[in-house]
Amino acid sequence: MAEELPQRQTDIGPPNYKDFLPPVIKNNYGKWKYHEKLSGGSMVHVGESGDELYTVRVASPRLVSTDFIRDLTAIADKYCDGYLRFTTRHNVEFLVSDKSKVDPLLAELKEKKYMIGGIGDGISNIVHTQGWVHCHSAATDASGLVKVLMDEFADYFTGAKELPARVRLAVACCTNMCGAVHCSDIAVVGIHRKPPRIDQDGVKKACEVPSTIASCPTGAISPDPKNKSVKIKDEKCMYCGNCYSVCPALPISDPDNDGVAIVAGGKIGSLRSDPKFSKLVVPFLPNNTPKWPEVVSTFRNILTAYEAGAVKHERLGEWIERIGWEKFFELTNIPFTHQHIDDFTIARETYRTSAAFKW
Amino acid sequence: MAEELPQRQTDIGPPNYKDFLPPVIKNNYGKWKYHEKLSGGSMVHVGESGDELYTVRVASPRLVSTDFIRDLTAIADKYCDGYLRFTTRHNVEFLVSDKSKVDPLLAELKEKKYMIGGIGDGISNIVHTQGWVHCHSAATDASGLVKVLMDEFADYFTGAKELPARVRLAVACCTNMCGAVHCSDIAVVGIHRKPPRIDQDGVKKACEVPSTIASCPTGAISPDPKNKSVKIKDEKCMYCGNCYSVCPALPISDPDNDGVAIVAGGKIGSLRSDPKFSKLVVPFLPNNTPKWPEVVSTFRNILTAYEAGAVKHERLGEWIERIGWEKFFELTNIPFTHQHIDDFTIARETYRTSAAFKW
Amino acid sequence: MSQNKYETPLLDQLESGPFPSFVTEIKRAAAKNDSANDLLGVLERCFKERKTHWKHGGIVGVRGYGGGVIGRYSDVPDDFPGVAHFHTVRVNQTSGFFYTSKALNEICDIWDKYGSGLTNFHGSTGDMILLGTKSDALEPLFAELSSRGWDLGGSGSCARTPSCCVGPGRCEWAMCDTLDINYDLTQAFQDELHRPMFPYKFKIKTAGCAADCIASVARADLSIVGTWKGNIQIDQAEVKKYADGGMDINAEVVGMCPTKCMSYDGNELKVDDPNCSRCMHCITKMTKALRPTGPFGATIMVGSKAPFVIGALLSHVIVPFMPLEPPYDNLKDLIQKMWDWWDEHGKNRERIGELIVRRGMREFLEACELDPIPQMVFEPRRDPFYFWKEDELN
Amino acid sequence: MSQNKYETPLLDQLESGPFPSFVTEIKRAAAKNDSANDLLGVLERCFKERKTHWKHGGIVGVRGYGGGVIGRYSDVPDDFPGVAHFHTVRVNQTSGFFYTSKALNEICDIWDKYGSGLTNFHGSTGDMILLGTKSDALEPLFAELSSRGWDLGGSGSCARTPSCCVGPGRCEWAMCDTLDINYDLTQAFQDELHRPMFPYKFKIKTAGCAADCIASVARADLSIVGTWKGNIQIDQAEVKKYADGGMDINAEVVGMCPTKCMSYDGNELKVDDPNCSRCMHCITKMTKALRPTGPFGATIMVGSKAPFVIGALLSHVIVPFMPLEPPYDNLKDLIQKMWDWWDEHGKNRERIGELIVRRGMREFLEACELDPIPQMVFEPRRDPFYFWKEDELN
Ligand code: SRM
Ligand code: SRM
Ligand code: SRM
Ligand code: SRM
Ligand code: SF4
Ligand code: SF4
Ligand code: SF4
Ligand code: SF4
Ligand code: SF4
Ligand code: SF4
Ligand code: SF4
Ligand code: SF4
Repeated sequence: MAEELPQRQTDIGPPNYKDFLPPVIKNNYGKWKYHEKLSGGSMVHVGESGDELYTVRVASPRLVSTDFIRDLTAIADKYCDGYLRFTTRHNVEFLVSDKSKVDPLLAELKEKKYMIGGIGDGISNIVHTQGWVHCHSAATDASGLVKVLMDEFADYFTGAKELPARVRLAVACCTNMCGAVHCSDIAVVGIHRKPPRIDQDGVKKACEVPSTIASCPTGAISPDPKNKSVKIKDEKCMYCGNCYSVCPALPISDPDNDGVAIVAGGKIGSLRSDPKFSKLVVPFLPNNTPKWPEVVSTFRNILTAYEAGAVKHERLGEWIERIGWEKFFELTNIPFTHQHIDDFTIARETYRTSAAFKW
Repeated sequence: MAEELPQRQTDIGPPNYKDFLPPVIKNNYGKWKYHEKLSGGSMVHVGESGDELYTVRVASPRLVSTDFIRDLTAIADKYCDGYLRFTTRHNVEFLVSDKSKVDPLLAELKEKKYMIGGIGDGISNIVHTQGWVHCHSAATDASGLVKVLMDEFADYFTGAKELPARVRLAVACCTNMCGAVHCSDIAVVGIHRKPPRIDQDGVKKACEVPSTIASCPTGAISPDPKNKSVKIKDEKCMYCGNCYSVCPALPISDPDNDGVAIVAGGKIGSLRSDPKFSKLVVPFLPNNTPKWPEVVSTFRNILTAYEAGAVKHERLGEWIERIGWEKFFELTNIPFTHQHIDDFTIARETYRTSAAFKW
Repeated sequence: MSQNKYETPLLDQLESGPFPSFVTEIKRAAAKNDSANDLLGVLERCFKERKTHWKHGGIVGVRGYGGGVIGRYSDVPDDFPGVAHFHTVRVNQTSGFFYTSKALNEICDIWDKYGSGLTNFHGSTGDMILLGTKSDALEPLFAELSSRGWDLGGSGSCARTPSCCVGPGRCEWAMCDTLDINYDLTQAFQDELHRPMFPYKFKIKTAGCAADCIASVARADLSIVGTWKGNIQIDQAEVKKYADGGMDINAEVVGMCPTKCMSYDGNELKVDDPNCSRCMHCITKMTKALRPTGPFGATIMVGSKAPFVIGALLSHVIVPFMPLEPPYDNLKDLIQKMWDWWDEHGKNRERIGELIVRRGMREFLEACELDPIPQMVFEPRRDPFYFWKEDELN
Repeated sequence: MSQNKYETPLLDQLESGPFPSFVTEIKRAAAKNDSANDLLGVLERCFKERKTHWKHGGIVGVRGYGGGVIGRYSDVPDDFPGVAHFHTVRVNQTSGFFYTSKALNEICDIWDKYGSGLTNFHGSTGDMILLGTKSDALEPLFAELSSRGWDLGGSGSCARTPSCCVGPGRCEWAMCDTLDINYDLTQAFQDELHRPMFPYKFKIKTAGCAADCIASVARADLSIVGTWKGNIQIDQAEVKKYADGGMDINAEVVGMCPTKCMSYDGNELKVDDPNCSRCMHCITKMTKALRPTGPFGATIMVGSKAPFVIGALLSHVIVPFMPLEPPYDNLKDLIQKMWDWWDEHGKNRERIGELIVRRGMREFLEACELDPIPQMVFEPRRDPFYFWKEDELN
């Protein structure tokens, strides 16, 4: 790395997006008239001018090598004059201006085993996080979960099967929820279930006691001056791992007690019903690596019930609210436990203050 | 009072209700088949046996003299074999077993200027409280408000006019809400708007400082040892008057700043929609005694909009939720102010977390 | 016997109009009673000055009871000596507010003798309120009342007189015996009613169905609401009569069903019972055609109250269905368990609903030996911030 | 150039199946890069032991910037020296994630030179994530990137790279210029993005309409959501085509309209515009027939975030309609006002949404010089426990 470096610049921000728009977009910018879905992985947008823009979408695992990107750019060069984009769910979109190139593009993608799809009412890519690939907070892995779930539900991605509406999945590897777990149709979140262990010596050596105490959102940590360490009130700890971020001598990982919770019924758009938070469905499942079979079967279970029960255009959370959560638990056979009942900041709003419910 | 007294008894509870039921009720107890409304103030219940029980209802101001009761019992003796009851909204019900006595009863009641009504979809009696007649906490009077409101809406009581559904009114003279204000269709609640004044001498003489401090729900009161008195942090005081209950040297009444707030949209039953809390509609109106014209016209305003907009069987709160609160404020022309936005324990649940709303 | 001795120009304006006038009532009492007369005077002053003239004082009551009397004192006793003391006495009403003329007349006579002659029929908790008497009248008044079969209601930190809707006494929808449950509980909890032993007040209200004509869901620490487990029985002939009578069944009934579990094709009305939430709407609108069928019982809910200190609460479901037959031991056991828990953990002036919010449903349910079920909540929690117990972990 | 040097029996099971495999991707990078190779090794161990092997360390970054790099260290550096340091670099994506092959290839080349060759396209805030490099590679990497027009994203207590939906670039429903707003704000707030100056992070997301394809309402401290003020324009001929094409318009559109402001008699589709809440459902289902009409602008919402510490928040409306034309000064003024207030009152690690919950909307609105209007709430408050200011009193 001793070679000569170019002059660094600061505060320049990203390149102007205008430099990356294909001509058909520049010409029809803000003047699109309608779009039509052509297949599970392709659609056309038509401008008021009559111009057409074809989009072909393929899945990406998001955690990709530079070679993966180079493969994409090579294809884009071949069919799209080098124009491509990524979606907000990390899929790849080839932007084709020339209708005649759509089928050859699809053929090449198929041949190269790209997973084409993600458009329309089904399951698109899973918003997710770092997991064991990169994060110290992770109570589970993200990429692994995404892989097994997307394999399982491939048909809903490719369009081979449709669902009543979009079903947005997410994975977050800890309760910081860097994935969009808190408002997803079905999602997994990694959880710890035991307070951190205190490595007295380690704390003395490596940690700043005041900032460790300050890191705890519930005030569970107090000083232990005798040992130049800290004490943790177990019954106040909500296993968030914040203290471990600040002080590595407070490890919280515990393979037998770490695992995931499953939430469902969230949504983000304001269509039909207001945006909704996801709600707890399964409080704990173990990290059965590498395939998390219990997680996959729980997703399948929920999805099957939804598919059977929902009406067209009804999101998962809308379906559950229509039939009632008591019916949801009945239909999915998921046990209802103390963990399901809120005891946090808005608990009272979740209690059933009505004499009307189903059996 | 020196005369001889009967032997007192304790813990006997009330008399057995069975001793007060007319024979037709005993015979058809739990075996009623249906009822029919006959007029704004009369209805018949029919037993599976075919037996009929006629009910004639009249309004009571609730705050009544023993002579008022004696008038009622005289009528009950004449038409009902002495059987009568009160409703949960303080109306009086004559229980008539003999159909032929219904019309003469109605005639006599009319002649004696009883206000007959309260049955069916309209405005029944107003649940209310003590007010200036008896309570030290009262920021307004209750009986006076009830009188002017019931006079104003008499037609909806008698059945001369109907509403889309029952409209339940309530009055409470302070935020303790001894009336059912918190879940009523439209209601008034007395409010103070200034912290208590501290009569230093009085506190020293008449009050126990620790219990005065403990009485404050917001922790606004602290000791003032120098003066053997207390201090009040004005910005923490929510004007509840609790401290005044405990320490009369902390008067909170302030004629120019006391007054009432108006809430609307609550309901209690679980029919159609879940029970609902009332919501703030007008944050403050003055105590313009003896007729509170601003209160009466606000009620009228709300009722008029409801009557025009609601569909049959739709309660006021259901109508508002259907059209949206933004439309409610538009239709009633009531100004929306900072006071309407929650900043208390569940504030966040009231914020509009949706991009969908009306103009 | 006194004449009205005050000029009351403001109050007089409240004597006209169709609704019976409380001013007239006070005047009627004032014609015979000095205290009532002074009440008129002080009330006129309140209307004039737009503020109350009452203050709290020491606790008053009858021997051996800790509740039932609300002590009240005028802050202008010199001007209105008749109301210098003006306590109210709360008397247990009967179940369902049923009376005979004889019983009421007797009470009126006693009250004219010992009090102001003014009353509230009834207080908003449900008691008969005898409004305004002096400290030294309390014992004789109580002796007369109790010897004739009447007892006091609650106040302070004790149970309050339970109350209920008219129920099976006069309603086709009563699915539990509100009158009897109410009477039975009132008798069973005499001690709790009369001697403050709780952290705060405790109210019980029983409604025969989800219409909740006693407002139990909004105004009782324990709300008992009749319900059913069977199907809705439909009499199609009666349905036809409603239609013929001009009812728009689709608009008024089917379209307003919250679960959309009804259908009507102009001919036959159908209910998909497993999806009915038993809200009572359709039944109340077509009482001749629709009927709930057994088993009958009640939904048990806890915790409603007025807004202090954390905001108003509605009661929430803790037992979706409880069969209720005399002697109601299942219900009493449950009540005892929740009281024990509340007694142990409740802070001074903390209602049971507030305690549940503070310490969480889990602890409450465990104390009551109730298993969690989805009917207890509108929806599960949003976050994964729950606590685990040692025995649930690996 | 290294070969894969670890046995990875668990990870290998994640290479088959239709979805592209991240394991295969790591292997591809590992074939050329030691760090990627060690990542494979440590990840296999994580899968085996079912726990993470990363730890937090000191803050790392590039000169003059306070954010943009996430420092990460292995807790088993001796076993996997290639990932002893394994920092990620966040690089501003373009508005709408539009790229050219040329630009991407350039980035790949730079990254192969200075990092592991692994990336996330994209991070869930929106940045390009360059995954895994060492402390001493940061400066040269930044020099290469910035000289080619790329800059770093945010981390720590600074603004984060704003992101947006594809908007007018390829969507018929975009009612504000998401791409341009996003670019403009990113440029305008370079200082806030690179130098921590806030109590905590601040995210901005812009969606062209209420479908919210960028999840702004759930994941941004400031959510900008395109909307319109005019009516919905209806092309009845196209409506007919949808019907002819087999769409059950009453079930799929009219019946799902949340405000019930639509009607369709089999012939004509009608919208009662004053009662439309602009939810977008009907428009998205009948894109050829229905069209919003101007004025166009955006609804401004604030405060969404993940669940720590007080539970997750969604953004809520603070300006129902704001016209948005370059240079967006009205929007920038508003942002500056809310930042000033947050700066002054926010505690360390307190997001703006949490601060609003803690101190109340009134103070926030006054700081932003916004008047209260009903569109800001689902419903007014329940209790009368509001505070009065001196100048509002008599
Ligand atoms: C490409 C993308 C925007 C981008 O800038 O990248 C996009 C593009 C479109 N969305 Fe979206 N949405 C995209 C993420 C989202 C998200 C965000 C997310 O999933 O995290 C949402 C919010 C989801 C939620 O509510 O939870 C979203 C909610 C919608 C909706 C509303 C769905 C609903 O009914 O609730 C529509 C309308 C529809 O489906 O009819 C929509 C419709 C569309 C349309 C049809 C708009 C148009 O006319 O072009 C676009 C093609 C849809 C398709 O993929 O079938 N898009 N869309 C995103 C694709 C992600 C992916 O790879 O799958
Ligand atoms: C990389 C990324 C996940 C990913 O795989 O995509 C990520 C990774 C981390 N997030 Fe995040 N967050 C990422 C998007 C999010 C999002 C989603 C979003 O922005 O739309 C959220 C939820 C929305 C929100 O902001 O609330 C999110 C909520 C958090 C939180 C909780 C913040 C809170 O206020 O509750 C933390 C905790 C913290 O700030 O200390 C956090 C902290 C972290 C840290 C920095 C953990 C730490 O303390 O070191 C993670 C570094 C992981 C690593 O090893 O590299 N991350 N984080 C995302 C950023 C990529 C990018 O720049 O594009
Ligand atoms: C007499 C009384 C019970 C008692 O024990 O005293 C009573 C009696 C009846 N109620 Fe009630 N309700 C009585 C207070 C209530 C209350 C409590 C309250 O107002 O504080 C409610 C709850 C109100 C709420 O939800 O806010 C109440 C909600 C209902 C409902 C449900 C109304 C709705 O659609 O929301 C019905 C059903 C109906 O109206 O079709 C109902 C129906 C009835 C029926 C028709 C039941 C029957 O078959 O006998 C009774 C005659 C109704 C009438 O007055 O038109 N009753 N009813 C109460 C009369 C009070 C009064 O003087 O007006
Ligand atoms: C008499 C009555 C109002 C009436 O005119 O009917 C009443 C009157 C008083 N109530 Fe009440 N409450 C009455 C029913 C209620 C109700 C309604 C109910 O029971 O259905 C409520 C709301 C429901 C609830 O319990 O939450 C109610 C909520 C309160 C509160 C607030 C309690 C709370 O937990 O938030 C207080 C304050 C207190 O307890 O110190 C209170 C306190 C009081 C006191 C004792 C004020 C005091 O500190 O001295 C009032 C005495 C007034 C007086 O001068 O006689 N009263 N009080 C009602 C009792 C009559 C009866 O026994 O039948
Ligand atoms: S969700 Fe938690 S573990 Fe996963 S990347 Fe974010 S902070 Fe790290
Ligand atoms: S894990 Fe979280 S809650 Fe538990 S002690 Fe650490 S910082 Fe506090
Ligand atoms: S509402 Fe307040 S003022 Fe009225 S009776 Fe109850 S405690 Fe007294
Ligand atoms: S009025 Fe209420 S809030 Fe104010 S100081 Fe007194 S007790 Fe506290
Ligand atoms: S609550 Fe039900 S049972 Fe009781 S009176 Fe009302 S309608 Fe009848
Ligand atoms: S009781 Fe309610 S939910 Fe059940 S069928 Fe009737 S209206 Fe529908
Ligand atoms: S948010 Fe609206 S404008 Fe943006 S891409 Fe999605 S549908 Fe189109
Ligand atoms: S935008 Fe939504 S509210 Fe408006 S007409 Fe369409 S479906 Fe109805």
